[in-house]
Amino acid sequence: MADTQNIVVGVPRESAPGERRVALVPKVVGRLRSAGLNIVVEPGAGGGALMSDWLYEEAGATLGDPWACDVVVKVAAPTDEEIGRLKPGSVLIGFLGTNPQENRLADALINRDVHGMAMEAIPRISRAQSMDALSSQSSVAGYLAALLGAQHLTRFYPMLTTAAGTVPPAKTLVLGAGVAGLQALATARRLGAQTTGYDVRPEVAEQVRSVGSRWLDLGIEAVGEGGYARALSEEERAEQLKRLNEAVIGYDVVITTAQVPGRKAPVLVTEDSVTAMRAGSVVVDLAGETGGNCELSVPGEVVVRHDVTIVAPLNLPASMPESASELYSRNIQALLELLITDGRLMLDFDDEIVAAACVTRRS
Amino acid sequence: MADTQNIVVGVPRESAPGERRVALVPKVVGRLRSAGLNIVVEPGAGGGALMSDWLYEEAGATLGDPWACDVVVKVAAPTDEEIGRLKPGSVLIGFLGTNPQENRLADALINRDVHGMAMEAIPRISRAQSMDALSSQSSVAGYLAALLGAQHLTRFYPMLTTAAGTVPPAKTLVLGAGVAGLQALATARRLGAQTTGYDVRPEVAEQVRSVGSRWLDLGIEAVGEGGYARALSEEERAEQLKRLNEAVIGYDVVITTAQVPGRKAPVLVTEDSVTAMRAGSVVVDLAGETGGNCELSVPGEVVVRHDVTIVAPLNLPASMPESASELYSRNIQALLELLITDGRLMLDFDDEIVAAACVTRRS
Amino acid sequence: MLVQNLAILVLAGFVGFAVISKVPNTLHTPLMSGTNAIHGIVLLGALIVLGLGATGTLDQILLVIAIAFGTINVVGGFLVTDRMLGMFKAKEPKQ
Amino acid sequence: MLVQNLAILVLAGFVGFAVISKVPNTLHTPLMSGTNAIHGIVLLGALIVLGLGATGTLDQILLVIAIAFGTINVVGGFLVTDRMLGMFKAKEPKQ
Amino acid sequence: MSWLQDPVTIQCLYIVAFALFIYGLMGLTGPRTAVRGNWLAAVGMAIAVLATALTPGMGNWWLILLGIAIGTAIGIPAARKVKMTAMPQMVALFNGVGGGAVALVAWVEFRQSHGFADEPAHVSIATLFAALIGSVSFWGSNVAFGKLQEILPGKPISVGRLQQPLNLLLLLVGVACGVAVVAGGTSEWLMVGILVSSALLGLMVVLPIGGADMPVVISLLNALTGLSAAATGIALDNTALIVAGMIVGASGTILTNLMAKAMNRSIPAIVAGGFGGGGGPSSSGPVNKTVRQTSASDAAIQMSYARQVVVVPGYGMAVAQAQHAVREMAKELESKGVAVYYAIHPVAGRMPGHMNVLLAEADVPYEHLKEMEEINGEFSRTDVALVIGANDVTNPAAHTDPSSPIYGMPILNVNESKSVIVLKRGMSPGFAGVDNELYYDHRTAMLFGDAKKSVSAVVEELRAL
Amino acid sequence: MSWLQDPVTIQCLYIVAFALFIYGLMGLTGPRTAVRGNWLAAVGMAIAVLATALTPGMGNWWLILLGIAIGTAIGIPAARKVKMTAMPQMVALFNGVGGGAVALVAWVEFRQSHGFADEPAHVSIATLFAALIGSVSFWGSNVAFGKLQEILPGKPISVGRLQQPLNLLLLLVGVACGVAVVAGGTSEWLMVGILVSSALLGLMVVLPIGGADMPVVISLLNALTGLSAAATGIALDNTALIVAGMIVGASGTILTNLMAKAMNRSIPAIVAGGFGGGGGPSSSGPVNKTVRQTSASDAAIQMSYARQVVVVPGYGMAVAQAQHAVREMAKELESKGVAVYYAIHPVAGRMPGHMNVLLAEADVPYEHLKEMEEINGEFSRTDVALVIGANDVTNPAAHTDPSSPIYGMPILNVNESKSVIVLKRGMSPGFAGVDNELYYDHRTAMLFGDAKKSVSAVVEELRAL
Ligand SMILES: NC(=O)c1ccc[n+]([C@@H]2O[C@H](COP(=O)([O-])OP(=O)(O)OC[C@H]3O[C@@H](n4cnc5c(N)ncnc54)[C@H](OP(=O)(O)O)[C@@H]3O)[C@@H](O)[C@H]2O)c1
Ligand SMILES: NC(=O)c1ccc[n+]([C@@H]2O[C@H](COP(=O)([O-])OP(=O)(O)OC[C@H]3O[C@@H](n4cnc5c(N)ncnc54)[C@H](OP(=O)(O)O)[C@@H]3O)[C@@H](O)[C@H]2O)c1
Ligand SMILES: NC(=O)c1ccc[n+]([C@@H]2O[C@H](COP(=O)([O-])OP(=O)(O)OC[C@H]3O[C@@H](n4cnc5c(N)ncnc54)[C@H](O)[C@@H]3O)[C@@H](O)[C@H]2O)c1
Ligand SMILES: NC(=O)c1ccc[n+]([C@@H]2O[C@H](COP(=O)([O-])OP(=O)(O)OC[C@H]3O[C@@H](n4cnc5c(N)ncnc54)[C@H](O)[C@@H]3O)[C@@H](O)[C@H]2O)c1
Repeated sequence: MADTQNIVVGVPRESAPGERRVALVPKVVGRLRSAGLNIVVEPGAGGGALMSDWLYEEAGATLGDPWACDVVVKVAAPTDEEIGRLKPGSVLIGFLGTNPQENRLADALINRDVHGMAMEAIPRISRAQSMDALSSQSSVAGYLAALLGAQHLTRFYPMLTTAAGTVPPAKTLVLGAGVAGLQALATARRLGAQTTGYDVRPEVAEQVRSVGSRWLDLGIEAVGEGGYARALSEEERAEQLKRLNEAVIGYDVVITTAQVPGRKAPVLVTEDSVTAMRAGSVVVDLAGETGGNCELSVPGEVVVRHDVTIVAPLNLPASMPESASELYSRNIQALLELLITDGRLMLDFDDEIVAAACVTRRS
Repeated sequence: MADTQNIVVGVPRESAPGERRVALVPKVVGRLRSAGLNIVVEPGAGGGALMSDWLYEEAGATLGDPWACDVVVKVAAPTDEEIGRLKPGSVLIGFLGTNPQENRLADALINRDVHGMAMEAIPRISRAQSMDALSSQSSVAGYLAALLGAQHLTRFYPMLTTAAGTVPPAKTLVLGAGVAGLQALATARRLGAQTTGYDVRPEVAEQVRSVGSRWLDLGIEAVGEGGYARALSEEERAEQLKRLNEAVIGYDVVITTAQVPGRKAPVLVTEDSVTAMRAGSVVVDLAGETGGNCELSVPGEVVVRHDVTIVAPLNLPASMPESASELYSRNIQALLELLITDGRLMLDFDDEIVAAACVTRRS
Repeated sequence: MLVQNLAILVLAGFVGFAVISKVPNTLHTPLMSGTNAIHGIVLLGALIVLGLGATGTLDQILLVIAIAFGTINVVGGFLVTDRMLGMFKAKEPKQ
Repeated sequence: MLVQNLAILVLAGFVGFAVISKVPNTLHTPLMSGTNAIHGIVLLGALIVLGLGATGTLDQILLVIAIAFGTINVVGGFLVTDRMLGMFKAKEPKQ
Repeated sequence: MSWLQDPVTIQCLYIVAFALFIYGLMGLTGPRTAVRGNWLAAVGMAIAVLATALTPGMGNWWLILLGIAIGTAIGIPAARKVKMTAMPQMVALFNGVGGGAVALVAWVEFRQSHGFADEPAHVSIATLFAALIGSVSFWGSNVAFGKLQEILPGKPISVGRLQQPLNLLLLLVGVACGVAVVAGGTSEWLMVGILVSSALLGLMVVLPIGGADMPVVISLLNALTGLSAAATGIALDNTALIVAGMIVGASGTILTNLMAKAMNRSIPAIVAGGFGGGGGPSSSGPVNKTVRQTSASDAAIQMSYARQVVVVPGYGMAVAQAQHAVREMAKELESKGVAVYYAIHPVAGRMPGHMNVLLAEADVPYEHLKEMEEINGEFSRTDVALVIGANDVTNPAAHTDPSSPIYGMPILNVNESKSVIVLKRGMSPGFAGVDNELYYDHRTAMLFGDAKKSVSAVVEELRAL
Repeated sequence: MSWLQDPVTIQCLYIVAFALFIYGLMGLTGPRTAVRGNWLAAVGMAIAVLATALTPGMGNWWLILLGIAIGTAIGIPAARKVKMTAMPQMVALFNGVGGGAVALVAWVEFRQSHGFADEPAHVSIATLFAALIGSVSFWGSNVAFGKLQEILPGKPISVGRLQQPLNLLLLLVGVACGVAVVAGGTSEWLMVGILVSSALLGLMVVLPIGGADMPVVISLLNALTGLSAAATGIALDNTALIVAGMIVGASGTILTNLMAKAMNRSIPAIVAGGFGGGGGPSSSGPVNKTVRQTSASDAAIQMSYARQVVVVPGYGMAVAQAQHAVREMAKELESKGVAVYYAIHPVAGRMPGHMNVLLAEADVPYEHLKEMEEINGEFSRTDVALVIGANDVTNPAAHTDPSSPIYGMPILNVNESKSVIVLKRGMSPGFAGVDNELYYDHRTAMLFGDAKKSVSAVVEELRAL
């Protein structure tokens, strides 16, 4: 824990392949500076998002080694090598991964005497909304998912009556209408698609309608804790798949976002469903990172199976790096404001947000 | 010219690289069949558009050699080898290219005693609207251009007020508001962008407003013949560039569609303009085929210059092959209906459409 | 008596003004026709003058004509108005 | 005379009905207050009875009270209505 | 039964009668209550006649019945058989005979009272006023009838610059005779002078007015007849006459004003026309073609009583950005049980799919959008085709005129529907630059103005229904 | 100057006076004409008083002037000084004294005519009717005043199950005394009996009615006073009294009905309450907190007279899909010169940017959307904050209640604006499931119902203004 009044925040360049985001954008650097923080930015940190070093300098940051700072803010989890460069007693903030298999990371941090704050573990409560990076990045992903669908579909999204005939509107189905799903629905509808949403949480029906979409009711409910869905029982799963198989036919674009915290993503679109879809249709699978909602998804790739294009992007928000980084930076800023009291960095474990987000609190 | 009552129409597989469209889609094959035409489709002709051979067979076509038919319908111009396979006396329909340098093609067709009908030469008159393939393909291009902009922009198109701050709407400028330009404006606006249109034809102002966009008035008018723009004089060009340079700054996405028939596309976005644009912005240049409206465009490629992404796609409609082919097929169908009177193929050169579209009429 | 009649006249005028504030154009003609039928009330004038003993052949002829006129005004007026209003009568149920 | 007064009564009733067809809620209270002031016209009754020579001290006292009452009704009524209508008076120019 | 003949009873019946008139009239101002309103007024009339019949001392029953019989025999068939298109002239005629009755009664009163020898001034003044106005109304209405029935030429007939002085002179003669009578003159020639001069006045005022303005003139004459009836009531001290006549006079005046406004005319201008003054023709458009104009309220009523309305949007809707208003309108209509569809022509607007973009923005359900081929068979079953800023795509010249630049273009056959309402700003042509015959069709009515403003006005009217 | 005292002149002045009343009343029904309407009616009253003063044979001038002086001395300061919030009870008081005047005049008439010894039946009936109603009105109004002024307890006071029979008995006694007088009785005790029994009736009927229903009751008593004035007019054969009284009686009845409807109450239910029958309290909400309801027309008027309106959309707007209607409303307001902004809370709705998507669909210009930080400083300059289906994002508990689940969340400070109108369907909480103190604020009024329906109703009202 840093004792100096002058807290220094480090912003490394993201090393994960394809990661174009950056943990702090110049605009937010400026704000943190005026709040009394010093910011050290690794040269080229904003390059992926097309933000040059001099923008950071202009905002008041210094270029240098970010790893030696009191607080290091990242997007993706650090490599072992990077962990080795962290200053003992410092705080690391980022998507650190809370899955059991990633406990390795927590151990490494504890060994290094570094506090790790996982952005994805921040509870979904009203007070924490401004730090909710899952929401902010899901918004980006949902928006981009709708665009990906439009791009890969061999047809128009909107209806078009022209001298060369009428093109009917594309029918778009979104499975899993959380933050990303709703955004995908809204975006597809904006583009003129006919949109339908589905989820296992029944309260979502009203939300789906509130973005002007239809609600697909399959009669299966599965409400879990903290606003999340729970995993389905075997029977429910089978029933759901049966009904979904029937429902999916006739849709031109199927966007899937279904996740259950801490588990493999549920399979919602089977090979049978894909076969039954019209040639040229598209499946956009946002659950690629946790295995995919579509049986045929190849995470990170675009494949054509049975004349249907299946897109399973990994790390979609990284492909709109500026906005994604900007929103993420604001989340980081809000978290920093919570952690810093009277100019001192303080992890107050009585605060439910801090307690939930800290992955290294074991002692 | 075919004398038999039984006219046979051939649909070859497109050979041009990246051309995913097909001249007739199964739906239109069915219609032509019921109008008494026989259709021969080259195996795999619809493959690029994800339309399988059996869909064609189902619609009543036979698979076989399309080049020996009375009428051959294509999208792109044929290669020399393909011309060699055409039956003397037959009719070839497609985008044949009417530019001076392509006269070679007309000569080759004449040598082979084949009538060439160029889709792009059909006059823009009311009666010919259903055959107007330029319009139908421009619609596709305009729609996709807006999507390309959204995809390459590092920011959101729409405004988004979220717990992690507010993202302002992207400002989109469309230079050249013909068919493609208007469609791009409408599509970008649907996605939530703030849209502005510009053209040298003054009557376009009202049309730009009629899709809910602003009109950028630079005070330069250049109305040509047949509803097209004329080329600008040297002075006008300089003046236009000067004013555009100022105007372009501040836009996040610039989509250019400006064309002047039979000429190289005018340069509207200079390197200076690109340099002045905000990092992460995008230029989508639809005039790539005729050299591009942006100085820095590399036709067919996506390049990043001065932190601005410059996209200059070639043959954009081919990336939405089903809708593009469907509209194109309907244009072909309308033209065939004009050419066939009482079951006989007849090129009536008194008809202004036929006269204008035929590129081999010299004798 | 005269002044009370005046009061009545003024009040009736206000009623007339107040009743017709906003009438859809389609009802202009029926309304005109309806008010037209109402002023057929002049029939009463003719009835009273004849009934209370007008004498002389010419006067009686004139009054019979006046009664006929008034009757035409009243009877024809209401009937014609009703016919004009035909379109508002039966809106058959929709699918 | 009585029947003519009856006719006047009925006509006035119609005027009253016809005038108040649709009033925004905000005007309900001012309108009530305005009509309230108008029925202060009873003042006239008191004036006539006293002015045309009511005799006897009690009667005169009662009538003076009635006149005072009527005056309060009229004067206060109109003034209070006007104050209620204050918000509709001056809409200052907007930016 | 003697209490029945008590004057109080009769007066009370009169009160009931005029209450019914008023109540009926209130009903006549709204489409839902109009039919009943008319019959209530008729019941009121029956009560009034009955009450009069009860008057003590009534006689001459045979003559009375004769008159009523004649009137009924003429009135009922006339009202029954008249064609819907001839309604206005029928109203003119009925109004005229009403005025005639007033004039005749006034004349007889003069004769019976020997020139009002023993009557107070108000009786003579009221009677003479009734005579003058009634006579003007009778002759004026007959001219109006003649013009509309095309017995007289519809074009203005005037004596030129002399018109105005002549009319004033006639009025003066009539008034002078009246003043002479009030002042004590008892010669019947004075009365005849009034009747004749006012008859001439009626003729001279209405003859110079064009056919298009006739409805307004008839309404004005109607109001005048009402006033003359009220005057008769004053003279005869009959409450029913006073109230009924005055109500008609007042409401008729307002109505005349409303009608004139709806036709973009002013009453003074029309009457000035009658007096030889200004006031051009009210119809616009090419010389020998006329278009029929309509108003937002009419369009609203027509559509709300339709079964099926087809909206035909065009470039004008886009220019006006009226899509949201259109959607509002459709919703109002649907809530009234009207089926609403949108006919989307392939080239409506200025870019492929132009209408789609706009209507999707306004959240119009896709199922309501109909393609040309699909909807063209529907127009014959459509009550109202509402053309919003579309022009070329509805132009029948595409079918009929080989020389037209749009010849051969498929169009929306809006002219097959029972009626067509066209919303545009003026008579300017569309993209193709050609005139549109549709606008001159007898089934077509134009609602001029910016499409958004017009549609919003229609929405408002629909809500008020 | 003798013609001035001619009865015809006086009657004509009366006609002018009541014409002014009617014209003034017409004015009072619209916000633009109300102020002038009130003054026209006042001028009418002045003319009526003047005309009466001209009546030949008027005397007792000193006494008359004394009465007027006393009335003016009390009336003017009372009307001037009363607080805006105390207006209703002031109206009740003024109405009461009017009724009192009627009753007193009736009493004196009885005394002067020695029990109507030589008067026709209609005079005695009318006078006794006036006495009864006037007295009820006087006492009833005073109770209403006392309740509203909190001199009497606001809660219903009733004698339980005996209420109804008792009231009927009192009415019967009054009527019986009246019948006795008409039948020829001349004892003053009969008159006193009428006055006393009706006084008790007035007290007993109004006492059991709750404070919330008072405005309706006052309006009803107002209409009754009008009727009693008309009756006095019949008795005194005074046209001005008849017309003015009857107009107030009729319009007052309609107005009472409108008021009751606007409060979702029925007059019978309220009066039945007075007679000991049903009719619960009219306000909803938790026991010791009450919310104030408003109507679409009020919201419309309030906003149209505002300088700046801030719309606060929330999830409810999305559920109702009210965005297009909201845009329409803003346009109407803007056309009236009102500045309209939208305050977009970062987490309004259920997904990031939820409001943006909807408002963009409705074509709201981006410049009108204001972020929280930007608009929070504006609320103190805002006349009306219109909260459309937003709840949590306006909940002051986020600032004030550390135990609340939303404590610490930044909110839109709508409670700083001059007044707040909240559109939602009922009192159910939002996403966070907590009650919202804002709704019980004295500056807040609730407009219950589906947001789209409510906004559309407001649009309609705005258009009608
Ligand atoms: N769809 C395409 O792809 C495309 C492309 C290029 C050309 N075109 C051509 O465009 C035409 C389309 O036909 P259309 O029927 O849609 O349009 P149109 O024939 O161009 O007619 C539009 C009409 O709208 C009226 N208008 C304009 N602004 C208005 C406003 N604010 N409010 C009310 N009315 C307004 C105009 O009349 P007023 O001025 O009197 O109001 C005009 O007559 C066809 O000729 C087609 O060939 C189409
Ligand atoms: N924006 C995000 O990303 C996001 C995501 C998840 C959760 N949240 C949470 O959602 C909440 C958003 O706040 P909010 O103020 O927008 O909404 P809210 O607090 O949920 O309140 C919405 C209100 O709208 C009313 N309503 C619902 N349907 C209506 C209809 N048809 N017509 C009229 N009113 C209707 C409801 O009251 P009645 O039932 O009485 O009508 C309800 O009180 C916050 O608590 C936020 O934390 C936001
Ligand atoms: N407190 C706050 O203010 C706040 C902020 C943001 C989000 N949230 C809430 O957090 C919750 C989670 O949102 P998320 O987008 O992160 O969820 P997520 O990414 O965990 O899951 C996406 C969606 O998939 C659905 N799903 C899971 N299994 C499924 C199955 N078998 N079939 C179909 N759908 C299935 C879930 O219900 C969820 O809606 C939501 O309720 C959201 O409203 C709350
Ligand atoms: N008759 C019909 O029904 C019909 C059908 C389709 C299109 N059209 C018309 O055909 C015309 C051509 O449309 P298009 O899309 O094929 O045009 P295009 O592809 O030839 O050119 C695109 C646009 O670029 C503009 N342009 C040219 N030089 C420019 C410069 N220096 N700066 C800015 N802009 C410049 C042109 O004005 C045009 O609007 C349009 O008027 C269109 O409305 C008519």
